[in-house]
Parts: sequence; C-alpha cells; structure tokens
Amino acid sequence: MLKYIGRRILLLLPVLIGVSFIVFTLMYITPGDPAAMQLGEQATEREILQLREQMGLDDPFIVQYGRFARDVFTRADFGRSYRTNALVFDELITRFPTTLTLAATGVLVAVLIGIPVGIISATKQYSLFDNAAMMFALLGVSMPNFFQGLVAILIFSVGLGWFPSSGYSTPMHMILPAITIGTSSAAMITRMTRSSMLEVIRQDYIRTARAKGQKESKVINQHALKNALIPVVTVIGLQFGYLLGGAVLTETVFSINGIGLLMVNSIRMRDLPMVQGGVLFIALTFSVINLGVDILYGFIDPRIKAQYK
Amino acid sequence: IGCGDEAATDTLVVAQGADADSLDPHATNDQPSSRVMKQVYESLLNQNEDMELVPGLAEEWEQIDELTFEFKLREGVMFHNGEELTASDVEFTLLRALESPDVGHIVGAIDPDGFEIIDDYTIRISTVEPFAPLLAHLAHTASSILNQTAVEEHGDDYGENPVGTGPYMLEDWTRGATIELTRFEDFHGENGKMENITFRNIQEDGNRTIELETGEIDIAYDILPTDISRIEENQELELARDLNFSTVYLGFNTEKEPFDDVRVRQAINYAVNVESIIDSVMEGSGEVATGPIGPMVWGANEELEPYGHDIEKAKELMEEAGYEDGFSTTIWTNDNQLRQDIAQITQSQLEEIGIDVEIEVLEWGAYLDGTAAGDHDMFILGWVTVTGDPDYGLYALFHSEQFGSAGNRTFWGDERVDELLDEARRSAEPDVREDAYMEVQEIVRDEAPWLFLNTGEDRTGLRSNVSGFRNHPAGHHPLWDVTIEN
Amino acid sequence: MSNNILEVKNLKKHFKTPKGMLHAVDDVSFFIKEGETLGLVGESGCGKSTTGRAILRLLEPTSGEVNFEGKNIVDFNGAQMREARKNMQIIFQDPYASLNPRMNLGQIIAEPLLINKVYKDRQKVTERVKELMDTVGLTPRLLNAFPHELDGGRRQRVGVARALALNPKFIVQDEPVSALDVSIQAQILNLMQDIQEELGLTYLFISHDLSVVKHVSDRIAVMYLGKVVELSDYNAIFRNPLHPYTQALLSAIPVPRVDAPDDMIILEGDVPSPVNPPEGCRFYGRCRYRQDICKSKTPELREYEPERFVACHLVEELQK
Amino acid sequence: MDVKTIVPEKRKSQWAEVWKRLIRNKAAIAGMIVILILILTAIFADFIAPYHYSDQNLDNVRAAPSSDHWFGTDNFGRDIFSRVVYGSRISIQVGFIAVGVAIVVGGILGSVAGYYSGRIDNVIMRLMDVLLAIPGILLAIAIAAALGPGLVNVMIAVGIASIPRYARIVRASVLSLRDQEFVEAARAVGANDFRIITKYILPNCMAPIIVQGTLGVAEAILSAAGLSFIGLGIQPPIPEWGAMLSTARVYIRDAWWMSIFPGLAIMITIFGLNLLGDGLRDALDPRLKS
Amino acid sequence: MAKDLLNVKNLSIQYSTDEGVVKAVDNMTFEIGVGETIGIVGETGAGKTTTALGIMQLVPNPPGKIVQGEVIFKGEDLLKKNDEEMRKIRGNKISMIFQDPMTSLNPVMTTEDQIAEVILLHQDVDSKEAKEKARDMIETVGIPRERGKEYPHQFSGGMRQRIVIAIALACNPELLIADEPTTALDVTIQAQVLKLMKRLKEDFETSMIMITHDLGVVANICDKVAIMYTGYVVEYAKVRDLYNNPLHPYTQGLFGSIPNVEADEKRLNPIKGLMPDPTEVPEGCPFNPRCPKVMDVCKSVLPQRVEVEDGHYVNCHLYPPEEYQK
Ligand SMILES: Nc1ncnc2c1ncn2[C@@H]1O[C@H](COP(=O)(O)OP(=O)(O)OP(=O)(O)O)[C@@H](O)[C@H]1O
Ligand SMILES: Nc1ncnc2c1ncn2[C@@H]1O[C@H](COP(=O)(O)OP(=O)(O)OP(=O)(O)O)[C@@H](O)[C@H]1O
Ligand SMILES: [Mg+2]
Ligand SMILES: [Mg+2]
Repeated sequence: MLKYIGRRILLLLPVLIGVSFIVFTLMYITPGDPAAMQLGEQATEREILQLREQMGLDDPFIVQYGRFARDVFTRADFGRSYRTNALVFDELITRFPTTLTLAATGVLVAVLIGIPVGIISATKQYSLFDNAAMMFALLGVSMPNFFQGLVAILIFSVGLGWFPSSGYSTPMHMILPAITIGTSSAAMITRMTRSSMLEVIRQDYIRTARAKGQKESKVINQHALKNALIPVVTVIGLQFGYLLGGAVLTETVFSINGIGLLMVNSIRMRDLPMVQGGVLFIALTFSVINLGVDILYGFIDPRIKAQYK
Repeated sequence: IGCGDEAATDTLVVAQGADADSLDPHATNDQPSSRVMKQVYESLLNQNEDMELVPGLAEEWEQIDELTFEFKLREGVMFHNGEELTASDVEFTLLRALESPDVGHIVGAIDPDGFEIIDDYTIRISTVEPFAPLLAHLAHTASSILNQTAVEEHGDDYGENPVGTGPYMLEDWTRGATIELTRFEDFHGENGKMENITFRNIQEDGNRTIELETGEIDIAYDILPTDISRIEENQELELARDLNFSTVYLGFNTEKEPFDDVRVRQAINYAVNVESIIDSVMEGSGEVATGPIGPMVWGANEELEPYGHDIEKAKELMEEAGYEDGFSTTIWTNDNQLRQDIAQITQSQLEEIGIDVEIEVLEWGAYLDGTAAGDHDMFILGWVTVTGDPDYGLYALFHSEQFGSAGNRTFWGDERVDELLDEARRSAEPDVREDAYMEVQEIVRDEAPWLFLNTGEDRTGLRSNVSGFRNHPAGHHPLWDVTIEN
Repeated sequence: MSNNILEVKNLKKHFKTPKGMLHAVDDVSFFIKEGETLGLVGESGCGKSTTGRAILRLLEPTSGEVNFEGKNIVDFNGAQMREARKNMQIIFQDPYASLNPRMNLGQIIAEPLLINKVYKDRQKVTERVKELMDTVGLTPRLLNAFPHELDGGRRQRVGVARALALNPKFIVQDEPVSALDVSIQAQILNLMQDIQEELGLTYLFISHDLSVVKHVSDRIAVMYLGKVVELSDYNAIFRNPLHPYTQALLSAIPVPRVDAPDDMIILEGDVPSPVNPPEGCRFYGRCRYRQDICKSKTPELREYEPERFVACHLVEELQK
Repeated sequence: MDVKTIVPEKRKSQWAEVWKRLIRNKAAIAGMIVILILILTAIFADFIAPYHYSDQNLDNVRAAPSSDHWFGTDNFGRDIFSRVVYGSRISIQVGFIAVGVAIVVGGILGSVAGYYSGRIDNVIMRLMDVLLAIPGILLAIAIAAALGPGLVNVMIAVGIASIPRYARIVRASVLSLRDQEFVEAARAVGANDFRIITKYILPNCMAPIIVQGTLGVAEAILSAAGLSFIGLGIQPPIPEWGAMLSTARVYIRDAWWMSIFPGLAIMITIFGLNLLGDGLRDALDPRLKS
Repeated sequence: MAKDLLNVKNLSIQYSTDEGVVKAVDNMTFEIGVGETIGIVGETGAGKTTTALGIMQLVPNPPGKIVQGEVIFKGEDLLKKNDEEMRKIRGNKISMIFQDPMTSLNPVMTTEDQIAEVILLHQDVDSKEAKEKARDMIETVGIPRERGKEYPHQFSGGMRQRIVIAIALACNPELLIADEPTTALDVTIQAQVLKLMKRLKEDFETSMIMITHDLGVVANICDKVAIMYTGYVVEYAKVRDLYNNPLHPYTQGLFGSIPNVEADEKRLNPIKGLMPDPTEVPEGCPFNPRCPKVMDVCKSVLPQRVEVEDGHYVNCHLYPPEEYQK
C-alpha cells in the first residue's frame, strides 16, 4: 500500500511538469505584454522595454520555461509576481486555505445533501420524492454558479439582508458561497448515488441478503450502500476538482480573496508567475485529492486494495 | 478578542476596488497602492486639495538657476524605523526612482549627476533641461522619500515592508484582502487622528456600496455611478463628489483618411451627444469635457466653448469634407467595460451622419502596439494628469515629437502647439506658462484631434459620522485628519 | 502424413500480466487430418480458446509453428495471411458478442466477401449472402434484421454463415453451443454436422462439455493448464482414459440415467493459476497417483499406443 | 463498395428502438421540446425578436419589463427579450461546435490510444492526465486568454478543455470492444485496422459519446457563459447570455431583469439538454431502466 | 399429504414489462415431502428462478407480482404472511442458493461476516459466537476456517459457491432452494459441489428444491423432478419414472437433444423450433407449435394435470384425464 502511494506520488511529478509546461506555453502565447500591462496606460515605450528586460521577457521561450521549471521543481521556488513582486508561493499560501475551505464546504454541503437524497430516491424509485429530488438535482446542475450566486445575493443579501454579500471573513460569509458552489455538486452526487444504488440493488448479493431474512433498511445500509459508494467517491473526488475550478467564478461573484479570484486577475494582468503557481497549486491539490480517493477505494473495496500491492 | 464597538471607533475602514500591488513607490504606479502609500510616505512637497504646493518634507525651496532647485529639509523627521531623515535619503530615493520603469518618467527630468548635498538638511537637485513642472512632479507619490537603510535591508521584499515618514505605518497586510495601518507616534507633524486605518479590497463595485450601507466600512472609494442616488438618499451616508484629473477621449488617427480632415473630426464632435453618453454610461458623473484637460488642472482653459450636439452642423461639415454619404471606419477599444460602452453608443450615434462604425476590442498589448504604430482609425483612451500640471496633460499627447508610443496616438501635430508647449515647459514664469497653455487648448479644441468626452470625478461614499475627508483630485486622498464620531 | 491439413508444433502463447508471465498455452502440439473433427476439451481457463486463436493468428503465438497445408503461417506476412484466412475461419462462443450490433445480417455475412473483394458485382454478393443464409437455415426475410432481434440459436447460425462465406477448408469452433439451451444446441450441432459432410470441412471443436465433444469429434485432445495431456480417438478416450485427469474429468460428468453408478472421482482443490507455473506435471497438485518424479519432471506428450498420445509419467504403471 | 447496396431498403436499426424508448420518457420529451424551441428560436431570431439586438435607445435605459419590452431594457435601452432571443444563436453555436470539435479530436485520440495501446496509448493518456489535472474551467480560461476574446476562440477554448473527457470515454469503450468477438471475427476475415475502427468499434461506442455529448453541450454553454462572465469570452455587443449577465451584475440592485432573464435562458437551456441527455442515457442503456 | 413440507398450489406469477405481460409461472402445483429433493428442470426463461423467488416471497415488485396460488409451508400459507414474519422464515427455515457464485456474495464483506450475519439474525447468539459458528460452517463446507477473514474475490468460483452454501445452511433450514448452483462451475468443481450438497443434505436432513437445466444433475441428486416449459409444469414424477418413461413430448425432446456419453449415436434428435416469446405464449398447450405429436385440441385447450401412474403427473392431451381417472 505504502509503496503504491509512493509510486503514485512519483507519477504526479511528470503530470505536474506537463501542467506547468502547458500553462507556461499558454501564457507565453497569450497576447499582451506583461510589462505593458503592469505599467498602465501612461507608460512610455522606453519604460516598457526597460521592464521587459528586467523581467527577463526577452529571453527565448525555452530559456524562460527552463528557468521557471528548474526553480519550481528543484527548489519549490515559484518566483515573484510580475505585478506585486511578492513571492508567488506566499501569496498562494495565504489564499489557499480560503479556496480550499470554500471547495471543501461546498463538497461537504454536496455530500450531506447528495448521498441521503440519492439513497432515498433509489430505494423509492419513481415515487413522488424521487421525481421531485431528480428534478431539483437537474435544476441544480443547470443553474450556472455565477447566476445562482447573483440570485442568492439579490435575495439573501440585498433583499433579506441575512448574509453579507462579499468577502470571506466570518462563517456567515461562507454560507452563501458554499451553498452556491455546492449546489451543482450536490445535484451530481445525488444523481450518481441514485443510479449507483439502483445498479447495486439489482445485484445478486442484495438478493442473497434479503434471502437471509435481513431487514430492508439493513440490506440498504449495510450491503448496498458501501458497494454503491465506490463510484460516488470518484464523483466526489472529481467534484472537488470541479469546485476548485468553480471557485474561480464563485470567488469573482462574491469577491472572495481566494486563489480563483487571484487567477482571474492574474490572467488578466498577464502575471505569468502567479498564474503558473496558482494552476500548479490547484492541479497538485486536485491530484492529491484524486490520490486520496484512490486510497479510499482500497478501504471501501477490498478488490481494489488487492491491486495496490 | 475584545474587538467591540470601542475598538472599532479607533479604526477607520476604507474600501477600494483592488489591493495595493506594492508599497514600494518605485515598484508600482497604480491608484490603490498610491492611496495607501499616501498615508505612509511623504514627498518633499505636497499639493493640497486645491492643488497648491505646500511644504512637505522640505520646509522651503528656491530655484537657484534655470536647472537647479535647492531644498531645505525639516529637521528631526523620523522614519518608521527610527532613523532620521537626511539629505542622502533624498538623493538615494530619487536616484532609485529614476531607475524604475514604473515611475521613472515622473522624475525623468532630473539629472542623475545633478544632486548636490550641501549638508544633512540641504540638497540641490538639477534637471537636464529647464523643466518648469519639476516641483509638481516632486509632489507626486512616486517621489515619496524612502529610507535607504530599510530599502537595502529588505531588498526584493521592500514592497511589503515599507518605511516612510508618514503619519501611519504598515501593521499587517493580508494580500488581496486587507492592509492595516497604525498610527506612527513619532510623526513629525500633527499625529493622525485615527489610531488605525484598514484598507479593504472589495473588488465588486456594487458590494462596496452594500457594505457601506451595512456599516462594515466607513469610506468607500470609487462608488458606481448607478449607486449615486442610493447613497445620496441614504440618511446615514454621504457622497463626496469632486472632479479629478482624468479625462476620457476618443482619438482620431489624423494621419489616415478621412480623419486627416479637420471637418470630419469636428463633424463627429458635433454628431455625438456626449451628454447622453455621460448620462447613460456614467450616470451623469463628471462633466462634459470641453478641451483636453479638465478644470481641476492648473491652467485649464475654462473658456472653451463646448461643441454641443448639432446633427445639422455635423452633416454640413461632412458634406463640405466630401463625405455626404458617410464612410466606414472602426473604433478600437481595449477590454474595458466603460470604453466598450462608449464605443457602442458612439457607434449607434454616428450612424445618423452615415458613418458606419465597427467596434474592435483589442487586448491591451495589441491595443498599445497598434495605436502606437498608427494602424487604428478611432480609439478610446483616458489620461490622468497626475501631477496636476498641464505639461503632464498636454505635452505627451499633443507634441509632435511624442507621436506613437510616447503618448500622441492621434499623430496630430501643430507647429504652434509644439512651440508653445516647449516654451511653457522651460519657463519659470507661471504667467507665461499659463498663457501658452491657454492657447494650446484653444488650438486643440478647434483642430479636434479628439472627440472630447468627459472629465472624470472621484466619488467617495462616507458614513455620515465620518468627518474630515476631502477628495484629492489626484485620486489618492490623505486620511490623517479623518475622524469618526460616535 | 500428407493428409494432415493442420499441424501445430510446440505452440506457446504467454501473456504478460501484472502478477507475472501467464502461460496460457504452453508447448502444445497436435495435428488435424483433413475432413475430421478434433475435439479440444478442458476446464475453464486451460487455454483452449487461446490455442484456437493462436492457430488463426488472431493472437500472435509466442513461439511454435502452425503449419496449414504444409506451410508455417506464423511466418506469413500480412498479404499471405489474408490469403490464408480465406481457408481458415472461426466461430465464436458467445452469439451475443460475436456479431456487430450495428450491422444487419446481410451486412455481417457480406463482410468477408466485401473485405476480400470476392465479387466485382454487387448483385453477386447479395446472391451469395442469400445462398449462405439458406445453407445455415435462416430465411432471407432476416436479411435486414439486426442481431439483437434474434435469439441465440439464430445468431449462432449467422456466425456460421459468416465463417462459411469464403469457402474455408478449416474452421475453429470455439464453444459454438455452450451458450445455448439444450434444444437449440442440438439443432446447431446437427447443422454443423450437415455442413461438414456437405462441404468436406475440417473442424477444431473447442468445448468444455465432454458429452458434446464426444458426440461431434473423431479425435479428442484434453487440455489441462496450457498443456495437452491426452490425445486419442474419441472411443478410446471414453472407454479407457489414460491420464488421471481425463479419468477424473470423465467420471465427473453427471449422466442423465437413474441407475448410473455413483463412481465420481472427486478432484481436490481448483485448477491452479497459469501464472509462472512450476516445473513438473501441471496436474501434480490434484493427482491421486502423484509421485516424486511428477513434481520434478514435466511429462512430454508421447505415443503410448499407436494414435494414442498421453503426457503422464505413470501411464504404464496405471494401466497394469 | 458499400454494404448498403445489399440492403437497399430503409435501415431499421437499433436507433429505432432507442427512439421508441426515448419518446416514452416524458422528461426526455420535455428536454427535446426545450432544445427544439431553442433551435427554432435561433433560426428564426430575426422574426421572433421585436428589435435588433443592438438597437439602442438611450432615452429608455434599464426600463422594467413592460408590454413594449417584455424583459425590460438594458443599460443602453436595448430590448432584453430580443437580446435573449439572439443569444440563443450564440449559445447553440458555441455548445454544438465546441463539443463537435472535442468529440472529433477526443474520439480520434481515444480510439488510437485504445486500439493500439502500448506506447502511443501511454503518451496520449498521460497528455490527457495533464489536461485533466487542471480543472476544466480554469483550463478554458487560460486557453481563452491565450487566444483572445471572440466567438471562435471561445469554442476552441471550451472544446479543447473537454477533449480529455471524450478521449477517455472513447478509449474505455474501444478497450472493451477491441477484444470483443465480433471484432475478432472481422479480423479473422481479413479486415484491416481502419475498417475495424471505423465500422466495428466507433459505431459501437456511439452511445456513451452521444450521452456525454448532449450533457457536454450543456457544459460547453455553461463554460462559454462563464468565460464571458469574467470578460474572457464573447464580447459585447454580441448578446451572449453570460456576457449579458456579466454586464447586468453592476445593475443587480436596480435592474434585476437584466440578470434574471439571460440567467433563466441559460438555465432552461442547460436544463433541457440535461433532461435530454438523461433520457438518452436511459434509452441507450436499457439495463438502467428497471 | 400431511407429511408434505411444502405445497405449492396453482401458483401464478407475472411480470409486467414494456413489451407486455410475462406469465413467468402459471398455475404451478407441486409438493415436497420432508427430506425429499425435487428437481425443477427447464430451459432458459421457463420460470424456474421465478418459482423459487415466489416461494421465498422475493419476487421483485414491480415488475413482478404473484397473481394467485398458495405456498403452504408446514401448513401455513406463506403468501399470507407479512414482511416481518417472512423475514423470520427466510434464511432460517427456508434458504436459497443463487445461480452465480461470482455475484451472490457481497464483495466488500468478509466471508465469515456474511455467514455470521444470517446466524445473528435468526439465532440468539452474540456476534462473537456467530463468527465462531460461521467459521465452523466454513470448515463444514471444506474450506480452512482461517480463510473466513478473506473477501469473496480471494476465492475461486467453487469455493465461493461453497460459501454461499454455508450461508444457506448456517441456520439449518428445513428447505433449501438451490437455483442452478453448479451451472457456472466446471465439471470437476461441479462434482465437488454436488457431492458436498448431497452430504450436507443428508447430514442436515434438509429438503431441497434443485433448479437446473441439466438432466444429468437431476438424475444424480433428486428424488422427484418437475419439467417446466414457459411457466408451466408439463411433467412431474419420481426421477426413476420420468427417466425411464418420459411421457410428455417436450420431455422426450429434451432427452433427444442431449448427446449421450454412453451411447454412440451419430445424430441428435432435437425439438424443432424455438421457445416462444414470453409475452406471446401460444394458446392451448404452449408446446403445441413445436410438438411432433400435436393434435387439434392442443391448439386451443390447455391440458390439465393428469396422474398417469402413481405419482407420475403429466399435462398433455395425449393422456386424456378420462382414461387415467382412478
Ligand atoms: N488477452 C489476454 N491477456 C491475458 N491473459 C489472457 C488473455 N487471454 C486469455 N488469457 C488467460 O489465458 C488463460 C487461458 O485462457 P483461454 O481463454 O484460452 O481459456 P479457455 O480454455 O478458452 O477458457 P474458457 O473455457 O473459460 O473459455 C486464462 O487464464 C486466461 O485468463
Ligand atoms: N425482473 C423481471 N422483469 C421482467 N421479466 C422477468 C423478470 N425476471 C424474469 N422475467 C421473465 O420471466 C420469465 C421467467 O424467468 P426466470 O428467470 O424465472 O427463468 P429461468 O427458468 O430461471 O431461466 P434461466 O434458466 O435463464 O435462469 C422469463 O421470460 C423472463 O424474461
Ligand atoms: Mg474459451
Ligand atoms: Mg434462472
């Protein structure tokens, strides 16, 4: 098991290098001179050239990337922001907890809603509850985060004044964004749980459990659930990544000072080191979560654990 | 921890739309940073809200010759790190500023070899050429005086560890969220009124208003035009509206047909209903611009007659110019909501005189390159006369030596204007300068290389219990005298 | 020997798996005479299908020879192989998986003809397809039917028609009836028999069902864990199985007769894993008669009596 | 030479079955109707919309919904209803083209990877892993930034970001199909790789692709709107719903209709596509139907 | 009759599907005495599994529904029992082994836990004892008791089927229903399992319903046999009677279809045609379209059960009830 985890972690490295290369390339070909962006509208050409040279932007692509990759992968040095000259790593680390909390609360909300509703829906297939739950789930998936955020602000902040509309300092601040970001995931998890549960309920071993004289509730909770959870766990893992991405929009709507907002601003400002660092951070987090999901599998499903040797 | 109401009154919370990039005056020139730095640093001179030069770190100054000024520094001025300000800090600071791509142009007139330290409190600064606006430039936040020891000690991280002589010093900075300043008790002048000032970054413009309404913040900068009435009608709030140094214009590429014809340019000035643009896009904020610089800038010509909205006149001029059937052209703009909105309205209004406009939204770098190279037809830009001196607002934009990236993207030049601008830049006589600038503005108005749009304003929302705040036309407002009443 | 249409020599097929090298087929040799049916039996996973596939080079053999009409097809290049395949075809076990669900019967049966460009004239293709359908007992009405509309028996007939399209001489039948119900199974078995007689075909008939194999085969090869352990005439094998495994296998068949003697030889344990099998007789672990030599030395398949091949060190002893 | 010549009659295929199952599903029908209305709206926008999407009326800005302007007007006095109607064109284009691109590219990559396995597979799938390690919207944002704003670029950005998903689906299907007996049978009668991939494998992985594609269109529309929302997508005055929402955000307290209607348009579209996608999933996989 | 353990009377079970109503079991009648083993034989879709589920009251509903009949177990009609009462019977008095050993076990539970579960449910023991008993059962079915800690995927097919048997027999049921317990297994493994079942059946004195399509297996293990065709029992008799003298043409056809290992026949004698679509079972005798001895009456009248000899029942017009009335 440990060896397996070790190997998986080693395998992360090439993925991250790939991620950094792609992002670097994208940002490199992105039109717009970071120097010009930084200096603002009233800068002169001479100043821009001067800054370009200072930033090392005149070096060939491969030299620039090489320099970056070397610093990141050998010394965990993400460099300094073009815009603020602050250490990218520090900037990310201070914002990371915010984004992670946002995504994690979102996932938590999603799991707390999604799994129970999914189970009930599956066990009461085609009932009123099932139909209603599926409709809501679909609506949840269909509602764009940013729209939902706006509507939530409109209703709960502007209209009712229950929650603050921006920032992320107190638990009160977290409620609307977390719900906003969690809804679509809740919907996904509900649907996944339901269909996985329906699949499992048809299996022979469920029939076996019933044939033992087991109570229906226990058949569901003891036999079906654990088996049904396996694909759901993947979805939860994927949702986490999706939410990390979704944070970009949600943080914009709610002015939350997380990595997502930072990314959007940095991309706009062509703050290449910051974008690089941020995407790498998110990719790393996402990969680690996926690794966690895989390990979790082992605990849920002994068949998979056997393969981890 | 005991952060009750009592403590709250000791802290002034100010919100703006972005975090400061850096608190190193030489590393950035953006407004959010300047607004913070204004509280932390001082310059040799200050410009008050009425744009008069008043003593800052320099108690007095005099012009020695055409090129040289001598400054007498205040004695006993302490930096936040406990060191005393001396003339060498001034030389060090300005030399460092000269090197900076971000603010170099502000002090660019200074001769790097032209510093002369007479004693610890006396320094002479020379320019390469005669440069009348030097004092105004030295009053800019980019010319804030830094402490040499602190700069050298922190190196690359100086931007997060600023050391100035101002009434407030940096206590804590959560990147992207808040900057907390605390009173510098050894300030040489009258101490700041509030114990702490917190700058909050609230990027979403509407949210600043909301939080001002809920009382989470005391001062909100850059209130949306759409929120003006909301604040004005609210008993608990006040709105400070004052014109500032900014101008928005739509430029013509006068090297290209048909904009090489002054009649076409004038026709467009007549055809566009600027007032309606200001009303719809900017909710009537600011004023219709009548010339290239707004009334807050010293030497602004307030006698200029606005073109006004006159379709008939416009059509006449078009006909005279031989464009009775109009023509097709483009408006360039960058990814800026306001400018895109302006472009859209202009587009639909120009249809009336037969001009068929296509809007091209360019990415900022491409926009700059294209307009510098003269690939454009019409374009929308803004300009802030940061020093409050007309030289800054006119020279780069209308001098024929400044074509392209240097600032004159209309490629419009006029010998008389060149002459006047040069003269005003050199002259030490304010009257001579003023006369020259008046004439320049008249010519520019008549020749219309721009469609004059709008002089901007600062809109600062205040809780009613906040007193002592005044907008500074440069956009960075000193908060030393602000108090909150209970 | 010239009437051997197929000779397989030392055929091996190994698969790389995470756990090690899987010896699916390990040094198998046999021959098939023209016009006869060789039955290949053995338990699940013993390598029957792999053998069949390797013979057609649907799986590349790891080593060994497959001589078809005297030529070793393992050395054939693409074009030669395509030519050879016209003469050797295969029918699969699963009537559901062996037909492309997106093609109708006409298309499925025409595929071999089209791919090999047998006819220039499209009309001829259609005629031939109808003829084939007739041969296997499918009404032409089904030409446009899709596989999912058919039952297993009919599907299997389609598989047969497809295999016959190119007029092959030799057909590998990989458990063609094991997925079918008994009544249908009997119909298909009869069909195969008829076709064989009519067209003079040679079959390699793979199955795990001994009674079926016995019914259709002239000679029978018994496989165990990648190896052929016994190969003889069907009568001989059933009357007097030589290998202890064959004996156990035969005794284990439940006979549909009330007073059948209850003399099953129950083998202990399961078939061991074919991954990295140890030296010695593969059957060692489950054999009633095992001796030390069986553990250390792999028994070769040898001719114990004329036309009777067996791979066991102890045959002579046991036959006494 | 095509087999169709042998079967001149109309092809009654499994699709007929799927269709039968699909139209028995009420939700799927609702979804289809929504999509149909959307498509018709897009086609006949010129007739449906009472105004052109860029007609301004600065004397009537941000007017509340009324009989003249069903959905009210925006900050330029443009008719929001007309803009929402025209917006359907944009969304449909973005959704379908982006997904089309992703399916084609992803399909080719996936089938090559799955069919040949080994090193090619490794290279392709590692590349996909890399793309998958970046959350889709973030990747789309980065690509959109690199390409610059504009309709085509948005399609490309959203399309590229969803390539890995299709590559994976196709690869998985190909892997499971590759060793199916009917594929082997084709090989046994001499079919070459190209024929096997195009006639045997790809037609049989259509089901998951179609389902994923339908849901993918929904997601593509969402992503495009998201891009526009943060100013990296389709630029005004093109009436893209996300861009409309983005503009409307500033006015949310004064003119709710500016955000509600484009928002609802997005939602209903996505909802319809999801209903249809779910219906298709059930119809294509009878096993899921209890 | 009184000593009958189970009496199934006129049991009919239907599934309603999109394609129509499937009469999976129709008017089924048979009885099992204490200690007796009855085989139910039939081809795919004949309704064998459904019969078993009907007895267990486990027919999935929807789409399945028991439309009529009685299932009298030890004098009580199971169909009249509520859920709670049925649960006490399932796994305890009546146990069932399902067809596929690969899928009948919960993949995420250890095997001993799965056996212990049924013991805990029906016996008054704590979980430690239950586990201990579970391990005993594992040993009883011939697997080392330590392996109880392992998961199903670590076992081979034959061993899994033994675990399934252990679960079924853990509470010493009076009736064991085995639904094709060896179909998925190889012959040598099948032999092992059959032998085990025979032994256990004797040891535990359990009555058994053995569902299979293999006439060999029936001969090997059963006392009585019922032949099913499209939901009907067409023939029901003691094994010896049926094998020596199959009466129904379908039964005869089945015997003609299987190759005989012992004889050397060159050609099989199969039943012609195909099983009818389950939603469109022909009128009259369902076998009439395929029957070589079909008569006019067969096409319209459903034949009744006739006792041709003592305990040898057949549903066929060839045997008119009048002739065999006692
Ligand atoms: N493509 C493959 N990769 C790895 N192992 C394989 C592959 N194909 C077959 N095997 C393994 O080779 C062995 C022999 O398989 P094969 O299919 O030939 O057996 P078989 O005798 O036909 O069995 P069955 O009766 O189940 O069809 C088995 O252990 C199987 O798992
Ligand atoms: N859940 C279900 N829904 C609908 N129809 C069903 C269901 N289960 C079984 N049937 C139908 O009922 C009939 C009898 O099925 P059953 O499973 O009892 O047959 P069987 O004799 O056990 O067959 P096999 O030998 O294949 O196990 C078949 O036609 C089958 O299609
Ligand atoms: Mg096989
Ligand atoms: Mg069954």
